[in-house]
Amino acid sequence: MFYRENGQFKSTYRADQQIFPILQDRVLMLLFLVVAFAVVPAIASDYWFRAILIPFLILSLAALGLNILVGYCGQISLGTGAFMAVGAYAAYNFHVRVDGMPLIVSLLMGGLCATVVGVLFGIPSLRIKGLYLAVATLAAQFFIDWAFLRINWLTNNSASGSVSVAGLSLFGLPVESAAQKYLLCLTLLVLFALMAKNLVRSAIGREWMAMRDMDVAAAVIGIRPVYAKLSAFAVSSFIVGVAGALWGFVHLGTWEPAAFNIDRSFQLLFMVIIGGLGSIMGSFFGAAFIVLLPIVLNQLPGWFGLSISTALSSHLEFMIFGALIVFFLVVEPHGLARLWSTAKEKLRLWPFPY
Amino acid sequence: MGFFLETLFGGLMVGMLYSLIAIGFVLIYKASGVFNFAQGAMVLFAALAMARFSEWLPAWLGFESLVLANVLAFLLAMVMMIAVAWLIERLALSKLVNQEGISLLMATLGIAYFLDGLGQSLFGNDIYKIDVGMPKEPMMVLESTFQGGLLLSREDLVAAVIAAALVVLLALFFQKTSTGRALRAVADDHQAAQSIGIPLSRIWVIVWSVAGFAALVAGIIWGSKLGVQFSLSLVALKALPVVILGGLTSIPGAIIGGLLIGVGEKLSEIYLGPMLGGGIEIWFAYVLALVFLLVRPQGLFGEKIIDRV
Amino acid sequence: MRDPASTPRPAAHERPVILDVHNISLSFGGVKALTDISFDVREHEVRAIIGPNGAGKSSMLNCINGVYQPQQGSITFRGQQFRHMNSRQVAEMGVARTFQNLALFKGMSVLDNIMTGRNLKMKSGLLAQAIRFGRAEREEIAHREFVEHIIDFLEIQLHRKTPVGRLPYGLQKRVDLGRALAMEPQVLLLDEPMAGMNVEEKQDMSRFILDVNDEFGTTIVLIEHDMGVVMDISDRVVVLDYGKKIGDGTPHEVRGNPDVIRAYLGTTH
Amino acid sequence: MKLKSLALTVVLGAGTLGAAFAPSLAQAQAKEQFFPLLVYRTGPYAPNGTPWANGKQDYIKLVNATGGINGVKISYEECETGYATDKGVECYERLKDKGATLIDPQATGITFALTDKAPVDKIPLITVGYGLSASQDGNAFKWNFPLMGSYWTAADILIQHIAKKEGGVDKLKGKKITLVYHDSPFGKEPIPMLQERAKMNGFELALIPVTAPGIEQKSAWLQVRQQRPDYVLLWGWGVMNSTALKEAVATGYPREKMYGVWWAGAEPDVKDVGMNAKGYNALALNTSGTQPKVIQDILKNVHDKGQGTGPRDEVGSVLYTRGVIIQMLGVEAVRRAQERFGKGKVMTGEQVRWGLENLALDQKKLDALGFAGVMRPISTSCQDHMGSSWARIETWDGAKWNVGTDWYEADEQIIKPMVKAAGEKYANEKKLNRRDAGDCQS
Repeated sequence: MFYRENGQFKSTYRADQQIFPILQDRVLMLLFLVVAFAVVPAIASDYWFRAILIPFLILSLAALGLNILVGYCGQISLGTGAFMAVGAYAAYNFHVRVDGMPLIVSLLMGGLCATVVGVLFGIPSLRIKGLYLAVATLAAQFFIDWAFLRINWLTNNSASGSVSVAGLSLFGLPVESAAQKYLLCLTLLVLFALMAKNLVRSAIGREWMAMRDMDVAAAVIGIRPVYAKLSAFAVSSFIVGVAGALWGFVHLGTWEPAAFNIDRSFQLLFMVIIGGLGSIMGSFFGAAFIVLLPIVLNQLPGWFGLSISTALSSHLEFMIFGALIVFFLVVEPHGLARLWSTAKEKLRLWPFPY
Repeated sequence: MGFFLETLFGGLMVGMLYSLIAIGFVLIYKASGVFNFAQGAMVLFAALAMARFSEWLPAWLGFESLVLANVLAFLLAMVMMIAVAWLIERLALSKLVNQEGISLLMATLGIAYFLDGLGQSLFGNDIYKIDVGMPKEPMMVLESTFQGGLLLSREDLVAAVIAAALVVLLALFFQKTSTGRALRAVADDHQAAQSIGIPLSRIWVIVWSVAGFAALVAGIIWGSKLGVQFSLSLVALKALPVVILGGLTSIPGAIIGGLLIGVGEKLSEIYLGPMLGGGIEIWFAYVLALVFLLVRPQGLFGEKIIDRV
Repeated sequence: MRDPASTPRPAAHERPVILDVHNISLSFGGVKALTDISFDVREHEVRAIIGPNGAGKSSMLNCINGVYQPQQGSITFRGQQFRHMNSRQVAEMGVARTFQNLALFKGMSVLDNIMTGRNLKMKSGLLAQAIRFGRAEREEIAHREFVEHIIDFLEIQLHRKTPVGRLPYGLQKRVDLGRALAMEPQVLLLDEPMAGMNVEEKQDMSRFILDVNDEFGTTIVLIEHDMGVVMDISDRVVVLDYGKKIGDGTPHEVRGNPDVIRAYLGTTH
Repeated sequence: MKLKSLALTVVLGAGTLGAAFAPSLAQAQAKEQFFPLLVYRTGPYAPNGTPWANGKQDYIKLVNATGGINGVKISYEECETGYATDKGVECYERLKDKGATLIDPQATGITFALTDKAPVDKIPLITVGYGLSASQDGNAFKWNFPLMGSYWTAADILIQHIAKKEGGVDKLKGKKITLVYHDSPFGKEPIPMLQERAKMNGFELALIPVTAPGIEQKSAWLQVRQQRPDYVLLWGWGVMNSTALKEAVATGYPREKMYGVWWAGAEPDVKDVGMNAKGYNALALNTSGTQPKVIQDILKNVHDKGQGTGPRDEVGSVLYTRGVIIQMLGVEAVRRAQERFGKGKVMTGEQVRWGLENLALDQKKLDALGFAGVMRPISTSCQDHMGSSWARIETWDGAKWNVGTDWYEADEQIIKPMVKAAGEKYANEKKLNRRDAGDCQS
């Protein structure tokens, strides 16, 4: 009833090429942003910021990055955690070695270093395909984990290999309180999401998808596999790198390589698959799902007044998590994003089903 | 020289175990095109079952004999693995047919989580013991040829022999038995297999059961080496480079690959490690596989792919 | 279909050669797909390649496209000689291609599929595209307009935003053609454009092909099984069998060629 | 489609539930001292983490069963970290809002991550025998309490003991000592100390990292066999320890020459190695066994009442007892704080911190608490957040741990300057000004 596009005619191609061609979507998005930027900071509790919202924002950013690679360009990567690590440690080095390096610059430099490493480990993708590539990317994961444990220079010679930052500030404003950190992450996320969206609906995005769907045909119409794949690796690892830097600087504050181990890589892959491959929106859904699920699960018993042992509950958590993964892959292999759009389709027709 | 040989043997023996796990991957990939990340979880699950039953059964049934306990536990564990295989086919695979590899891979990760949780809540999460009478003390050989002699771990030796035996067994099973042939047929072409009346679902159950069997044996060997504990599920990670090195679809590949990786990582750790600060074997195995793939994208024995348009 | 009076064209052999294939041999691990194939394509003509299944027709196109690297022979395009073609170069030189078993980008909409055909012509950088400001946006819009013309030409306006996967086969074939046309090619390689179509669809497709040939002056090389169609629309025909060339000439000449008849009727000798 | 909508509801459900309930959990209980319990009962480190966690919880139950801290009952909530830093942080964030007044992170990695957060949230961290060695310096680390020992004191004591066995520090010259360590902050902590010692005593130090969690150590022990060191120091945790022992057996390295840190000297580490581990030594922060009065009390007042957290037969094991000690120190800190800020009141994080900083548990107090023979007296101060570094050497005889007789204490001459320097470095990095005498009174 209220979600209709009829009556909205596009007179120019520009109008037709907006991110949200449908009025209602634009309004909804705007509302959403207002809530995120103005309302949430006012009402959310410290716990919500630090334990749910900030991790959610940062991981969505990482998932977004990964989705460009896996979802749009069709190159499976199991080394995302490692690229996050590169971002985090690179940013750290710029932060501590260069006096008065502005936070935002260190973060972006982190992203750039991740880009370089990402492209480096992306080169095999020119020869190796599919699952072989997936497993090959684990080489990046393990090598980089090792490098940050072993090469002291990378951790500014901290004896333990664990590093920490403090007293963050952005353009003179402190980034200390949970709310401030939240706003920083949110802003970055929104900006990157916007750019990512633009990319995937531009020429480069079409090249990526072409590679994904039918690489031979893509080559024949003049798309260079090298450029398409490596640019995807570059953009993806840049975003992932920035996310990694945020994870270290903003969320953890003090971290060790283990914070970016292979479990993180799998977690992110879950996010993009559950959320929806090849969908920006999906990255957010996926992140929300994977971040919230464990928390909800391990508080569930409490709400129903049962008290089960920590061990059992976390085992159940494992089981339910695993089961849900399979469940979603079975019912909706295209992820939550597809559920969302089917819901919208329905809403469009509502209340007349046909 | 003597030490080099020790390292070499050490590598070969570990490698044999890698191939054992790798074969689990290959079997399932051949028959159902699934890259089964749950293989590690299956190893853990099987080992837990084995360890706990061999501990419980004597208490329940009131007998002493360790041998009997182990035999019964082994059978029970195997039954459980078959049940697991059946459930996986029913609840997951059959519903996920002809989806692209990546979602299948994710599904198996989900299954892995589930099995880890289930195994530990059924059997507990302490560290458990599997005692199949593996000899622990090492032995010295060729003392005459090398000063200080050549130290071999009896345990590894036995383990390697068992693994090798099993590997051969599986290979024969695939080449000779009718079921084996059916499995190969399915592997080569699902439609064709169905059209000549091979029921896919049953084949899959069988394959996953066989993989479960491989997991069980691997679990027992590693378990009696390391003790049965959550970390057992991580040994599978060490078998991944083997799989891609050997080619996802080739059993000989899994064997050769296993040995290569085993030797490669041990030698690298011993002779390269000190220079690089040590701890390199895990990534070295992967880099080894990666470099190799750059030369032969389809692995040692995998089939070559030609793009048709 | 075509009656000579309507479109006065100079006879094929008078026009300059645009594409010359010389002694091409291709084999996959011992299996010979093509042996010593030579033929030329002249500007503005419709050149057909025919032959039984497995005769190596698609392989031939794949060599021209740089998908396969022939072991021997050379390909000359507008006087430039190539040992190995590289897909990118071929595309840049204005050779477009449609595929036998649809090689569309399933995940993308009809519009995007055809837009990819314009990618070669898009120049704005990655960052510009990310911010989507100024040139990047102007480009998008300009090319969008061009693509809309093709969409109108192929009469698929209604399906603009539908994912190609959901379209019926016949329409997908059109999108495939549209994607190739978007490249504004000088030479258009069509791999069985009418395979699996019913009579009306075939007529539509033939019409599109001839229109392209006439309006844009595009040279066309097509593989086709339906002899009727071939005889109707092509100026000259190459006949392949078991990777060898067994006939070359006007439809009329070829029809009379005993080898060709043998190959088609399969009489053993 | 039905399934799909079901899926949709699951998602929305999860979201809304999370939204609806999580905040409502965030209220501190009144009139109760709240101790969050960060534990890990799953994952590679569960076998060691579980008894530790059970010890902590059982002691709280004991205190509550016997009238609380001057009448103040202790409330607690467990949170599973799986030994993973980020989950640890999540737990910390969740539980701190419920009025956390003391946290034992149970993992060095998590400790590192929380070290920066604790001062902001004013929650003291108690890291008995682990964590950041430098945090002994109370001037720089106001909120960290590595009570009873750090990895530096541990390393120092092991070297002392070896020297003693060799018959004098001078005998160490030219000896080969190899450190086989868990490749993580935990495993790396002792390295600076050992290098210091190596320089001083002229022994040769070799480092062999073991990739976490440490299930694959063949090459590590082949290296040991190649180097043939006089002693091997084992800095492992969880499954790494038992694996190390098994590989030592397989490569024929004498267990008598192996010395583990106090996290490599518990039952799970040797249990399934059994006789093969005979002769293996490890540091002991505390005794084990059910003789101590406190353990008896727990059995009587908790387990007999059917409120035991874990299996009864685990009560009194090494790590269980350590859990009990850790919790006792926390409780005593609260008691001490109450002496100053008011008996029978619930203490804030700051007050508990003061309590921890002014702990004074002499032998009399310990005996009264039932810890006679379990541990040595401990007294902390503003400068020294460790309180004491007493430890002994225990040896596995194939069935049980036998604790040696002579106590060791870390060598001040070596530890002090290192701690001070590290403290300075940290303070500078974090741009904190070190505390003055006045601040110590607060």
